[in-house]
Amino acid sequence: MSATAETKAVETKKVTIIQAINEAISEAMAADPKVIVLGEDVADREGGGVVGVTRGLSTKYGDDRVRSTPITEQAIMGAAIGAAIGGYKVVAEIMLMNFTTVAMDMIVNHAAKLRFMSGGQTGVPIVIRMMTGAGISSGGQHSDFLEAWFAHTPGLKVVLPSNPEDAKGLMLSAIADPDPVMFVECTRAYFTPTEMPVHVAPIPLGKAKITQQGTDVTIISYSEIFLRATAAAAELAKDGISVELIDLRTISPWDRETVIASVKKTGRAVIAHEAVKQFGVGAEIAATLQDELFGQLKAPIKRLGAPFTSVPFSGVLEQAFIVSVADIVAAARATLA
Amino acid sequence: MSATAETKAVETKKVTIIQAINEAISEAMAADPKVIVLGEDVADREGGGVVGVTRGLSTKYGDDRVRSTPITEQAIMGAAIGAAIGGYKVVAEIMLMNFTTVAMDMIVNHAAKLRFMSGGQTGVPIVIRMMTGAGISSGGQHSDFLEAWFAHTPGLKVVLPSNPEDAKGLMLSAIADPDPVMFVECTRAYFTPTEMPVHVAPIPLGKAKITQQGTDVTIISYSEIFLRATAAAAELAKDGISVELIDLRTISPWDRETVIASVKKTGRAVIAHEAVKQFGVGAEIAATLQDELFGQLKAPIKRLGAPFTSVPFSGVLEQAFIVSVADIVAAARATLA
Amino acid sequence: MATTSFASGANAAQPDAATQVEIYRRMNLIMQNDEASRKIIRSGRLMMPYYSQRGQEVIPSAISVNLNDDDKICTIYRGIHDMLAKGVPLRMLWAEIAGRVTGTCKGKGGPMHITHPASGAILTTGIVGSSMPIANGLAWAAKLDKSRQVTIANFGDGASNIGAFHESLNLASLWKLPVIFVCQNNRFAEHTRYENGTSVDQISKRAAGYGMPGVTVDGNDPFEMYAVANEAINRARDGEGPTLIEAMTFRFFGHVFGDDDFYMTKEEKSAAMAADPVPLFRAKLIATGVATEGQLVAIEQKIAADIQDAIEFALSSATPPLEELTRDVYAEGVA
Amino acid sequence: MATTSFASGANAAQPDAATQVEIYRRMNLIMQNDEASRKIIRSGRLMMPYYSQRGQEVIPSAISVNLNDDDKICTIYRGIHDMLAKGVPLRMLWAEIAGRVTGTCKGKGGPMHITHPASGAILTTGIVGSSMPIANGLAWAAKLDKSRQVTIANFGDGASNIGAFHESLNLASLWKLPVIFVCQNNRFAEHTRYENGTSVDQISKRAAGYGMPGVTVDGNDPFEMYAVANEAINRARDGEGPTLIEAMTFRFFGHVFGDDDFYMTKEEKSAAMAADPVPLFRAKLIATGVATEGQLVAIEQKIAADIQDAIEFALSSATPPLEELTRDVYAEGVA
Ligand SMILES: Cc1ncc(C[n+]2csc(CCOP(=O)(O)OP(=O)(O)O)c2C)c(N)n1
Ligand SMILES: Cc1ncc(C[n+]2csc(CCOP(=O)(O)OP(=O)(O)O)c2C)c(N)n1
Ligand SMILES: [Mg+2]
Ligand SMILES: [Mg+2]
Repeated sequence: MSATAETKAVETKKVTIIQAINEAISEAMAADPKVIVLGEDVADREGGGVVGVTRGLSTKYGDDRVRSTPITEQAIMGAAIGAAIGGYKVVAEIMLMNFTTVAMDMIVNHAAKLRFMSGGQTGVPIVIRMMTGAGISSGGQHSDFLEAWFAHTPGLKVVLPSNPEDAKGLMLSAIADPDPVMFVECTRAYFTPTEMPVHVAPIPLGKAKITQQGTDVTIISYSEIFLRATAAAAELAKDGISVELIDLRTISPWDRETVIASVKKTGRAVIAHEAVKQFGVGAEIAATLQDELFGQLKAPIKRLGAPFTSVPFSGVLEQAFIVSVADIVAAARATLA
Repeated sequence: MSATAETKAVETKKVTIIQAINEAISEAMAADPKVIVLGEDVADREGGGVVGVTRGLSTKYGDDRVRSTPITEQAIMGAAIGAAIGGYKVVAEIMLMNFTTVAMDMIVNHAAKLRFMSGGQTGVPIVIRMMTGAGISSGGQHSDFLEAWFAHTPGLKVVLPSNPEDAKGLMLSAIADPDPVMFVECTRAYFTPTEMPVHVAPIPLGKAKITQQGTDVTIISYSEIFLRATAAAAELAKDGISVELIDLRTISPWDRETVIASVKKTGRAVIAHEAVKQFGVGAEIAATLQDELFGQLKAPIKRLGAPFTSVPFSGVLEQAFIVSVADIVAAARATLA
Repeated sequence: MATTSFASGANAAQPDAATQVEIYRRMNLIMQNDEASRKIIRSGRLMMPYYSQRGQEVIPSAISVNLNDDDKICTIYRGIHDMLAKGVPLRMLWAEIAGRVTGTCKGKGGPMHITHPASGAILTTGIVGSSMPIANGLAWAAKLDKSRQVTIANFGDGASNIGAFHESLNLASLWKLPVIFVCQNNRFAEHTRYENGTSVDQISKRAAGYGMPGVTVDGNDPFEMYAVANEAINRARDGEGPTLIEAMTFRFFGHVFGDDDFYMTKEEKSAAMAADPVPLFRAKLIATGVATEGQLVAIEQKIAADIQDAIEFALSSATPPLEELTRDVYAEGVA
Repeated sequence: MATTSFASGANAAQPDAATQVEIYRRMNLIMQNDEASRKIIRSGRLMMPYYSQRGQEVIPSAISVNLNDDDKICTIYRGIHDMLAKGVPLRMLWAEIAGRVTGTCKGKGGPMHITHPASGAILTTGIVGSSMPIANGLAWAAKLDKSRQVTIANFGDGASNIGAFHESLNLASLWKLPVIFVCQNNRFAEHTRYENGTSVDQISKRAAGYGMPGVTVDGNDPFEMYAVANEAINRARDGEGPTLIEAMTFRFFGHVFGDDDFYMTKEEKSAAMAADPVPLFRAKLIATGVATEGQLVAIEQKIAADIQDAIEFALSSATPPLEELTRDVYAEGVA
């Protein structure tokens, strides 16, 4: 049975996010010979990606279409951008989100802007895949969620799935999209097998998913923290608190209509993400809601995010760094107090 | 007479922001032989900086302490970080803010994090100076305000002065600060001679300035847009609207206390900056205010920023891109409607 | 100056008479266009940051006669000469520079961001070094397509020190991409002399570090420049991979319009201007009987008229409507 | 393998007997520490991403005996051998790896971010290539101080392709910085073979592109490694600028703990392990009469005990208190 909110029976199977993304890329490559893949160690000779997301693809589609690269992220992004302008649809892997920092010029000054600066003559249909997330003892330079930077960059789209089905459907849309898409995968969510329909259609970018209807408070989240929000909602239900749960899935563009309609109904909202709270994605959502729903809110919008600090190594600190189920429960309760 | 809100007479002179920053660096260098400067073309042999901010310094303090570099921003930032750990206080120029994109790893993974990751053993006392801003026909890759990225990065401080006096006082503090400071200068504000006290003391980072008390609406801004906010306040005064004007000056840390107290008093706020509005600095401020002042606001907090697009070249579009005095006036009026 | 890995003397490719005249035409077009640009800025009729290419006419002219329309170029803010040589139409170019909706990029890119895919002019970047990684990608696409197209990546001497140069040459060599890296070495990067920014006496020596042929050529000599470009382009087309060409030249009018040249000696500047490649080549064409004075005058007059026409077209064109501000951010409109 | 710019044969610097034993001590320390690390991870008592340095013991051991305490090193995630050779105390090192408050960085950095300024161990970075630009800065400070201190920048073969390498070598050469770039070439970058990521057969050849001496050395031979490091370090101390040293080696246990080595052949791996430099050098010290078996056993036992002590110290230390989460973000506390 499907784990989605839909009720009609669909054939499902248990897959991880890794497998789901692999399937999406594979289906896109099968359907369109112009879809190509590059990144460090992505070909099967090098293991099909550091956690195996691209495993099997070079064997299936050839070494020309799935290329391992040197450790040179500017060159990776440049090759992706140029090939995209040259007519290809490129899935480029930047192994970890922190490594976007060595390719920021290519991403934000070029991929994001070339369509605009050329007056629409050139476009850059690329997907930039990357993983990130605290909680696996990788320390300060391998764990950051930087989606707010990219959401602040016109020309980019930013996608962060929380489960295999969404990961697959969103990846299909991201590859088909004519513009650059940052596709952010949370390492903690990678390995959990979850039911997913055998056939997944493309899920439009920019559409949030309400996974649970509720009346008391809206909890808005995305990526692995959304799973914690779901657990928090279950916890709150025990106390009779009815939560409406929204998985944003896409941060830029984000689904203003769905979020506003929900908070209009519940009158209360909690936004939770892994990135540091200050100047994070939650700020944009809260700022929008207070404006759109002025006078209609029953409580201030609450934001949850990491404290204003780097990701620590030590396990105790690292766990304290990440927004927890208890944090979300407490914030939701606070809006009802 | 001083242009500040203070009333006691101080000896003043007319200087530009360029001169004010030059004076600050020069005074710091004179006071402390450990203060050094590097960047592209910063030495006098190369003209003392592309607009002359560092003019005269290499002549005064020697070529060892003021070094022109190759066009290699990663190497510039690495040299600055290493020298800072090695005991120097380094003022590093990244010519334009968009060029931080080729040095983001050094800035955000290293300068910002080394104190934390080393458990406080190493610190990075550097000032990263850069200019930016639309309105001078430089197009899409030379004009962005990216301060929200850096404000979202724990470990950095972010300063954006609007006038010579603040520029000087803030630069003195930034150089003295034990941590990395992003010091963002708006090109449009560079060349206007403005009264400044002959002696300027360091202005603490993180303190906003209320330049005008008011009762109807608080306008919060920084950098050159603050000058527009000031003009808007004058405009609004003609209609009897009493504006409280806040120049944030520092974005991270930002002066929550001053802003909250002001908006608590006026009940209305407009935040204006040049960066694109979505996921910009205004979002953090609006999100904070709606939380801290829930139920005490008379109108939704209004945010003004650039539309979600790249900076266009053509003058008509470029002028439309930048938040205008009229935009600010209209937004303030809207809060009073 | 070509190194041994390149054909030289009798073995070097020679432009035929018609090609020589065509190289001259492109050089003259660039020169006259540059003069018109500086003049119009001085007159106050147009405001823009302008990076004069005067003195660097030979490089793109002698390269581009070896290219087809569907070959690609990537260039930099100082790249209008590259654009003109590749065939970007004058009217659209001027309209872009003037910020008009009739420009190549509807006025939204400006002089630092000219793009005109129909001429193969794919990218003008304002970020030092960034032409190279993207040129690799275009070349990779051509290789995947088996199209025999080549891509030229133009950049300055200063850009040869930045990270993107290194990463790009490494990848291009590894993947044997059909890309030619053309360093237009005008001996200055903004106000910094070559030797104060660059740790090696010839940039072409860096090619060895990528297992790639590298050559330093007199970029003001149309014959040398032609021969070296021809060989590198042919090699790229034949799947034999990239080349690094360092073309020695000089920019007569400083880094950006208004620059007062304090950082160079009067002597070096006047020596460079005395060796102005445009009149020199003109004289040579006449002396060697390749063209008559009359033929060249006719060419020059046509160019002058075309530039005038383009300027008038540009200045009489409309500025972009306000809707253009948020158009082209995404394919389907703003998010 | 040293190139001609380096002294060789009789002219090469030789470590005296005591230094040879000290090099061995450091090698053995690294080896035993690596074994203890892998054992404790296998046992489940400690969880961390672990990048084994087994096989690369000679490089930092033979370099560091040429360094003073106040000379600096910058290294990478695979850098615990560099840290140990430079003298980072075992107890603090293990406590850091175990995420304890008694660690060098109070447990906040972890194995990929060891720092211990008192030993000159300034930086361990997890970002490929980033040790180099920062090493330049430390060297620049030393030069400004006229202190004769040198800085060693360690990095891998894969890192030699990234932009930061290029920018750093250019600047170091231009400014004649007292920095030594040590490429520990273990022939793989994660799962990518050297030749699939790097476009030149020897990384040291890139030095010429920066007007810098470059040398490829057998990084598993303590005598060669010592001689080359000694010369480069002396040159740097004397103000003669940087050197690029490519030290050939091999990593026995893959990229990261758990890696199954599918990307290398059994033959190359077993050949490398058969040439394990630690027992080889041990045998040589005994054979040449530099040390007796008994002396070496005593050294080894002391090391074993020290490591045991350090592990126990670490595991019995407290984890950092929660206040540490937001401490050290800024000097004076969180903004
Ligand atoms: C990454 C980056 N840093 C700095 C600049 C500012 N800048 C513009 S042009 C230039 C000089 C480039 O010199 P060179 O590569 O020799 O090209 P030229 O202008 O001489 O043609 C500099 C430093 C930039 N555009 N991009
Ligand atoms: C900029 C960047 N890109 C990618 C990575 C992921 N990564 C970590 S180690 C590594 C391989 C580095 O190989 P090499 O430089 O040869 O060092 P070695 O691990 O062999 O010692 C890669 C790709 C990274 N840490 N930083
Ligand atoms: Mg130049
Ligand atoms: Mg390696």
